[in-house]
Amino acid sequence: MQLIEAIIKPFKLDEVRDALQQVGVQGLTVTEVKGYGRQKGHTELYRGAEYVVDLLPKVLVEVVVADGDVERVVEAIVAAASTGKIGDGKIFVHPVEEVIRIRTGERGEAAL
Amino acid sequence: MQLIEAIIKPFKLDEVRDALQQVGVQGLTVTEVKGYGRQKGHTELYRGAEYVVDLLPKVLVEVVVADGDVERVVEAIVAAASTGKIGDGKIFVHPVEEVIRIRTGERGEAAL
Amino acid sequence: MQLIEAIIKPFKLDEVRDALQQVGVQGLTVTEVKGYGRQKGHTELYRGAEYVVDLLPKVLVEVVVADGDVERVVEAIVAAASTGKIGDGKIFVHPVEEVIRIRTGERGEAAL
Amino acid sequence: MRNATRKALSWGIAGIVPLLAPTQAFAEDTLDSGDTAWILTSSLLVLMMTLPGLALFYGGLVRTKNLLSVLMQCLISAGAIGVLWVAVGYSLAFGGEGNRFFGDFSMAMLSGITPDSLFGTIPTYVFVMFQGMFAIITPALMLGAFAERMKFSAYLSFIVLWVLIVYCPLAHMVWGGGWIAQLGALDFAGGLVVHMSSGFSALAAAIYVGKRKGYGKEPMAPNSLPLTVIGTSLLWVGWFGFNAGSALAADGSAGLAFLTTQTATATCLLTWVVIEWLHRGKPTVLGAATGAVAGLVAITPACVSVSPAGAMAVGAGAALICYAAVTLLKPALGYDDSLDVFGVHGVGGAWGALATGLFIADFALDAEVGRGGQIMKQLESIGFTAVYAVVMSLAILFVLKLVLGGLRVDEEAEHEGLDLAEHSETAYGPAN
Amino acid sequence: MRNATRKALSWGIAGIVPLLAPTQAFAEDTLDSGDTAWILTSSLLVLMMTLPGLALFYGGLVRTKNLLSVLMQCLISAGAIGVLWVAVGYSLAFGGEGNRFFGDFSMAMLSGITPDSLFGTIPTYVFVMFQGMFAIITPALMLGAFAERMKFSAYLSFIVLWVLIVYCPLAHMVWGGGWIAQLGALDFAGGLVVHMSSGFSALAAAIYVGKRKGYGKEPMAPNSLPLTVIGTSLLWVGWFGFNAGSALAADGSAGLAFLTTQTATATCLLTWVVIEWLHRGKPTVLGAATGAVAGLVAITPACVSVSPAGAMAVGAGAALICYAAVTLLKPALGYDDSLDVFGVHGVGGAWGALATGLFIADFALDAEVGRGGQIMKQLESIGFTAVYAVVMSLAILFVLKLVLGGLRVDEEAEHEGLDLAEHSETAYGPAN
Amino acid sequence: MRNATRKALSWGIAGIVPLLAPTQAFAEDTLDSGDTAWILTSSLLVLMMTLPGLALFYGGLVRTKNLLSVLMQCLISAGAIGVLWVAVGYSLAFGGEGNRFFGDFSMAMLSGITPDSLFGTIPTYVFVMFQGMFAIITPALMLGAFAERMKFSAYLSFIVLWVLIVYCPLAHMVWGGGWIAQLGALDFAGGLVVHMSSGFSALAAAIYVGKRKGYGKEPMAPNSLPLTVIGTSLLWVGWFGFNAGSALAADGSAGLAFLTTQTATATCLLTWVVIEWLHRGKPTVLGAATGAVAGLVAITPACVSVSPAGAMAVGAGAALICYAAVTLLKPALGYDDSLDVFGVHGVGGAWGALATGLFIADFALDAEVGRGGQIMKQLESIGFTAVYAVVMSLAILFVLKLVLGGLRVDEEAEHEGLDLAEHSETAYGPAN
Ligand SMILES: Nc1ncnc2c1ncn2[C@@H]1O[C@H](COP(=O)(O)OP(=O)(O)O)[C@@H](O)[C@H]1O
Ligand SMILES: Nc1ncnc2c1ncn2[C@@H]1O[C@H](COP(=O)(O)OP(=O)(O)O)[C@@H](O)[C@H]1O
Ligand SMILES: Nc1ncnc2c1ncn2[C@@H]1O[C@H](COP(=O)(O)OP(=O)(O)O)[C@@H](O)[C@H]1O
Repeated sequence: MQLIEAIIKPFKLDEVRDALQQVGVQGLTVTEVKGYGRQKGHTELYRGAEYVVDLLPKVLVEVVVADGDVERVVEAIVAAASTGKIGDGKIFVHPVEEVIRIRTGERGEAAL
Repeated sequence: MQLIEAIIKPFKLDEVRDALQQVGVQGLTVTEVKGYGRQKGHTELYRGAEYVVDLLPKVLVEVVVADGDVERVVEAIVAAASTGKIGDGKIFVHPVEEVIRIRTGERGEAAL
Repeated sequence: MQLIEAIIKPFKLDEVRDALQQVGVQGLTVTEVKGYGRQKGHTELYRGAEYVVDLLPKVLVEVVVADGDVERVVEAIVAAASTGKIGDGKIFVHPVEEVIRIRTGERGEAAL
Repeated sequence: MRNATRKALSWGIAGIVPLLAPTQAFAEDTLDSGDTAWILTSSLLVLMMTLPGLALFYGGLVRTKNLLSVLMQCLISAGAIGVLWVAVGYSLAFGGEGNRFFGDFSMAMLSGITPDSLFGTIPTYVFVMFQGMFAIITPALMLGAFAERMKFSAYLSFIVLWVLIVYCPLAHMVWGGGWIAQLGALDFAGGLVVHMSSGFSALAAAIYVGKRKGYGKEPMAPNSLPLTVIGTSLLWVGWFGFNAGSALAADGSAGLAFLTTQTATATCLLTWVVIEWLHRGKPTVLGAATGAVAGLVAITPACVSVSPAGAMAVGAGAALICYAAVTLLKPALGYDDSLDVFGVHGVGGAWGALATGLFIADFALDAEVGRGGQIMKQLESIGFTAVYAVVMSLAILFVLKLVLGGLRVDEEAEHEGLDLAEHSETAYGPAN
Repeated sequence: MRNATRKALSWGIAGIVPLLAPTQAFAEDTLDSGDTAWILTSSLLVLMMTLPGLALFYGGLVRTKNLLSVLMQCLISAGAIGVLWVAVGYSLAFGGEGNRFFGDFSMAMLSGITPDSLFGTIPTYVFVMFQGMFAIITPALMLGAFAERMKFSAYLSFIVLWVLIVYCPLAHMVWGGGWIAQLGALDFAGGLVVHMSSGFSALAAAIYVGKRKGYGKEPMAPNSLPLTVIGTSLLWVGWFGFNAGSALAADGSAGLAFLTTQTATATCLLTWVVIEWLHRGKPTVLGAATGAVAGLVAITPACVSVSPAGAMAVGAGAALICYAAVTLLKPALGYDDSLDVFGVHGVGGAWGALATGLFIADFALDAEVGRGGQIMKQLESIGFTAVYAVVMSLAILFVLKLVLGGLRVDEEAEHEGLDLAEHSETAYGPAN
Repeated sequence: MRNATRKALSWGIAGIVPLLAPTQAFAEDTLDSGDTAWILTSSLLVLMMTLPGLALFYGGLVRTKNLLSVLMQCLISAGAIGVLWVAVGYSLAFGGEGNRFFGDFSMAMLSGITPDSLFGTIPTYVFVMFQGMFAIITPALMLGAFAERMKFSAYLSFIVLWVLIVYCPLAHMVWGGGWIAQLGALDFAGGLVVHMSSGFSALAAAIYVGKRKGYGKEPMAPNSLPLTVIGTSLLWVGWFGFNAGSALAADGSAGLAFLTTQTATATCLLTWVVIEWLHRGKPTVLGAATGAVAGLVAITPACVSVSPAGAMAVGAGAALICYAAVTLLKPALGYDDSLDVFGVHGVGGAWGALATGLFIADFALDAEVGRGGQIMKQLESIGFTAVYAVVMSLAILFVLKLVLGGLRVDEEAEHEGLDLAEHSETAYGPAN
């Protein structure tokens, strides 16, 4: 099993979730994060003082899937999250050693 | 060393933390997240418009432990976080290559 | 490639980011988390009722870097985030199997 | 109700009357410190309705990224219309004695008014201010309809023109001795002038400006119902200045207006909650808040014309009708009136104006006119106001669109939110 | 204090007096626009105490998941009791001239009252409204005791019955010429009728309904002290209407009430902060806020009976006693009065009623009665109110529990929070 | 303006005048219920300016970790100064008939004042309270300058001493018949006494206490502009009590003050927004809010001395000058006046005091003095106030630093935030 972490633009979350549902993903976890990268930030203005904000709101989607599903899931995310503009985000794929479902104690792919 | 990620129901956090303390865990990191899965969401109502909310509040607990402790820690979490109802959450176990304590520069298990 | 997770004191974020920029890191992701560890928490007081708060605000910085850069990046974080007081935080290093840039579909180190 | 009759006359309530020239005190008029105290208080209450009342009521309902833009639009109404009113607005509304449709510029910059001038029993300056606060809140009411998408420059231009072209003339027709006053239609505190005018204009603007991106697809839940509840509360509290202050005296008439306002509002809130509970299974906070505002709107024109029981009827009716407008009519027709300005102010204002005739109490009824006759007068004024507001608003918006090259922000700005795109600010700083 | 004596009489303050029939104006009474202006203002101030004052004071103290439920309970009190008061409440409290325990239905729907009716020097409608705002806030005060667990339907039923069975009779006994008025116990603005009645009823309800799940184990820190501070501030501001408005005139008596209210509150705030600083090492914002409210509660019955120095004594005493009740008594006894309604309103109200006797100024003391005599009268009224409130509240809750099949939400709903479970809403939308 | 002349006299406006002894009513004085109603209302409005107005205005601008500390500093001013005012402050300001610099202790604990005492046409107790609310807000205005770093104990000691040594004497000099009154400088509602005194003292304190750690390096964006907008709004609403209430009557003079206050504020808001739009490309909410407050400050001394057009000039000038002070002067000089107390209150107050002379209307001008002569008097009073406030504040702070072992919290506490370090509380609880 592998953990797919996708950092995407916040307003793309709904589309990504729909896309994942369509490729059979049944669960995922979402975190609000801030991202710094090539994308230009914005300037805020308070009584003439300028604050450059270059940590921009992003959403981190985490999905654990069976090894065989990784490619399909990654493609689905890329397709749904892409706008073609800088700052669309990244996907990181990590190994997972074990998965446990708390409710039942099931392990491995059965626990997904 | 391994990283144990547990996604649990928010109101179980205190119990999980106590359980972890009892099996000797001395540090952990907690994030507020939202989870989507088999658990049914709820409906919100604003002037007659219905919004189905199926991203539910969850808490992500991260603990890095020595390889030998993984099983004990997982069991402690399962025992403390389980209510037997859908949505109790998952535990993911990942490999960790290195741990560093920032304050001292210590590495490996000594840094935990 | 590897994922470096650094849990640091919130007010150190700016310094860490500067340090990372100086060693050539071009992107990172930041999450607000709470940490429990050796560092003593504080007590809050509401109409005489005391609440001990031992989950303290921390910031989690995630950076994915090429294998060869790990050591340099870790050292930069340690140097920037350290105050020498308990609670400075930890760095965890994880393996990453794949990285994809959503905008372009690029993979591997080119996607960083 | 000693003073009420004369007041009623001066407000053009009882048919064609000898009109009061605002700059000249009645020969017998002397300043009454109690009346003055109450209208000073009422004036600041009506400002409080806009700032922070309406600002929070609306501000809580948009998405966080547009929260400041709503607050800003309320602030700028107080600034721009505040200046405009003293410069020319008051004169356009209350000058031009005898004109049927609009005033004139004879009192521009309040020329001719001194600290000693009286309007009835209060200083004319106080009357100018009381009315000025109405002129500030009325255009701001509209912003809920096109919230989350209109350019700030377009909004500012729109409300300035709208006050000159729609509000001041209507105020003149109804309260300044114009044709609606002469007709004898009743609108004590602004069902037509304030609520219908803004509500119908808002509908036109919402449709003309177009829907928000993602409307009907993305969830657009309120960012903060606590802010909305604070806003509702302060609207309610301030509305006593609006309605009971319109008596221009601290007398029985003000007492009646206070009582009917409170009673209609309580009834409408309660009825709305009950309807929602029966219809959707849950009583909601936003339902209660909306019910309160709908009740306040509906009783506004009627507040010195109905008995306590009549006020309950006005309030219960407002709940039924506005609930239907907001939850059934809007989705059926598909327009994006973001915060239901039409459903609450347009529909509620029209209902209130009609209900003023339907439930008019004996003590307020002109026997010669009769209930049926009064209802016809009310309908005539309702129809006129609706058409006038819609036509004029569309004309203004049409011109502005040409001049400004569009009324709404571009798509990216709408995504990012108006706070950053238009004002370079965010509502909330970092958590620590 | 020209009017104060007559006022005092009509409010039943000086022993057995010829009672005023609210529907009939005194022969010599004429409307005073200044008095009317002040009571109109006071009435809306007392509404502001509930909305948004109390709503925010309490709303900030619960957990986020229950915040809306608190706001909703305040809104519905304004709605339901607002209607009830006009329908029958006013008549039950102020009708039935000569009755010792409760009024009658003679003025249901305010029958017999017209815009011209006077009560003293103000329109009767204004008096009805001023009193109506008291009837709205009093039951809402109780909700803090059983917050975060009671069903909305149970709450709504409870407050309706409670106003009919507890509040209106007590108002009649004290202000409507009933036996406490005849006894000569002093309760100018509602130490007994408002604060003790709600505070003791709240204690009974908190115990009867039972503790919150996790009480004493899980932390239940306030979700937003800024909201609580806004609420405290608006309670303070509005309370001048409550206390100084109870003079029913804008005169020296109102001035005295204003001054003692401000002085006692400032003293209590300061004393509370100092006690906490000494006792726990830190002065807290919630301590300052609680101290302010405790001072306001305590001075309520005493506000025209004490000198400035007396007001300081009342305030300092309230800080000591309420601090002890909240931080020592409650943990010792172990009941879960979520937001300390008993500790602040019950205990503070009783202290205030007693202190009215203890610190009564010469100008307010009936020489024939004497300080000692007055203290005895105060104690008698305190004892009666405590017992009456507790017994009646328990009786109402007992019946409701049977009828509604339980007073509290189920365990899952309590976990999830009342906002979602009872109202299908959440206080705050998504961050963007 | 029947009463205005006498009022003007008693407030020392028209040169050297027979001074009014506050404890003795004029022989011909009788209570006016309308005037009393308005000053009762004004008094609570001025309290509302501090709580919650100023508390939120400032509270929204600091970082979340210091939000409660700001609220606490406002609360404790109401508590501590509230007590102090009744104990000795009122006597120090308004006692000591004939003294040029300060009053005396003859009315300590309000001795000699009864509920029947009159001050003009209102109960003396009401005058005491109206003035007391000014004494509460003025020291609290300063806290914005040294926010986010001063110890609570140092703040509390500072404001107590400051009220005794700076505020009460200045109030005596200007309003209590002291030398500035005798000179004939005009300061109707407190440009010198309230705004310049606090603004200049604040600058001195900000510099003496030193900059916040990280100032100029770390971003210190406001934690909540919505709170700041609520605060601004309630300051605006309450300011009508401050300015129009200073007429001590509900008359034409109050009407004029109301109108000029509203007009200058609207103009200043609008001008500030336009300047910012032109200068920086975006109109901001914080700019609008700051503009509103600057306008309110500037019109305060001038509000019964200028025409509507003059009010616009005062407001537009305030926008230009305060904008420059805040966005150009402060960065140029490099001091850390956290929330721009000097730029808005110090500079705005001085401008307003000068503008009172520059734009004085014919009806307010003393022909013998002439505009030029009036301007000189204004300049003299401005210079004195600036020097007096700065010197005395530095003296107080110097002593306190010795006595308390430092005025600011240690570095770790500054990092952690004052809320936790000084009050053991956090503004917001956990999200669920
Ligand atoms: N090396 C990295 N490690 C972790 N997160 C990264 C890294 N690089 C980029 N990110 C995340 O991806 C987001 C998008 O990156 P950015 O460089 O702005 O654009 P793009 O994805 O188009 O290359 C950033 O905001 C950040 O959250
Ligand atoms: N494949 C997955 N990857 C990441 N997180 C998941 C995945 N499946 C479930 N989760 C997380 O676990 C939570 C609980 O899952 P759910 O299916 O609702 O119930 P259960 O844990 O009882 O199977 C979800 O809300 C989500 O946060
Ligand atoms: N075993 C662990 N797993 C995950 N996070 C940990 C672990 N131990 C510590 N942490 C994180 O590191 C932070 C600092 O740890 P702490 O023990 O307080 O001090 P130090 O870093 O100086 O050893 C904690 O607040 C927590 O967020």
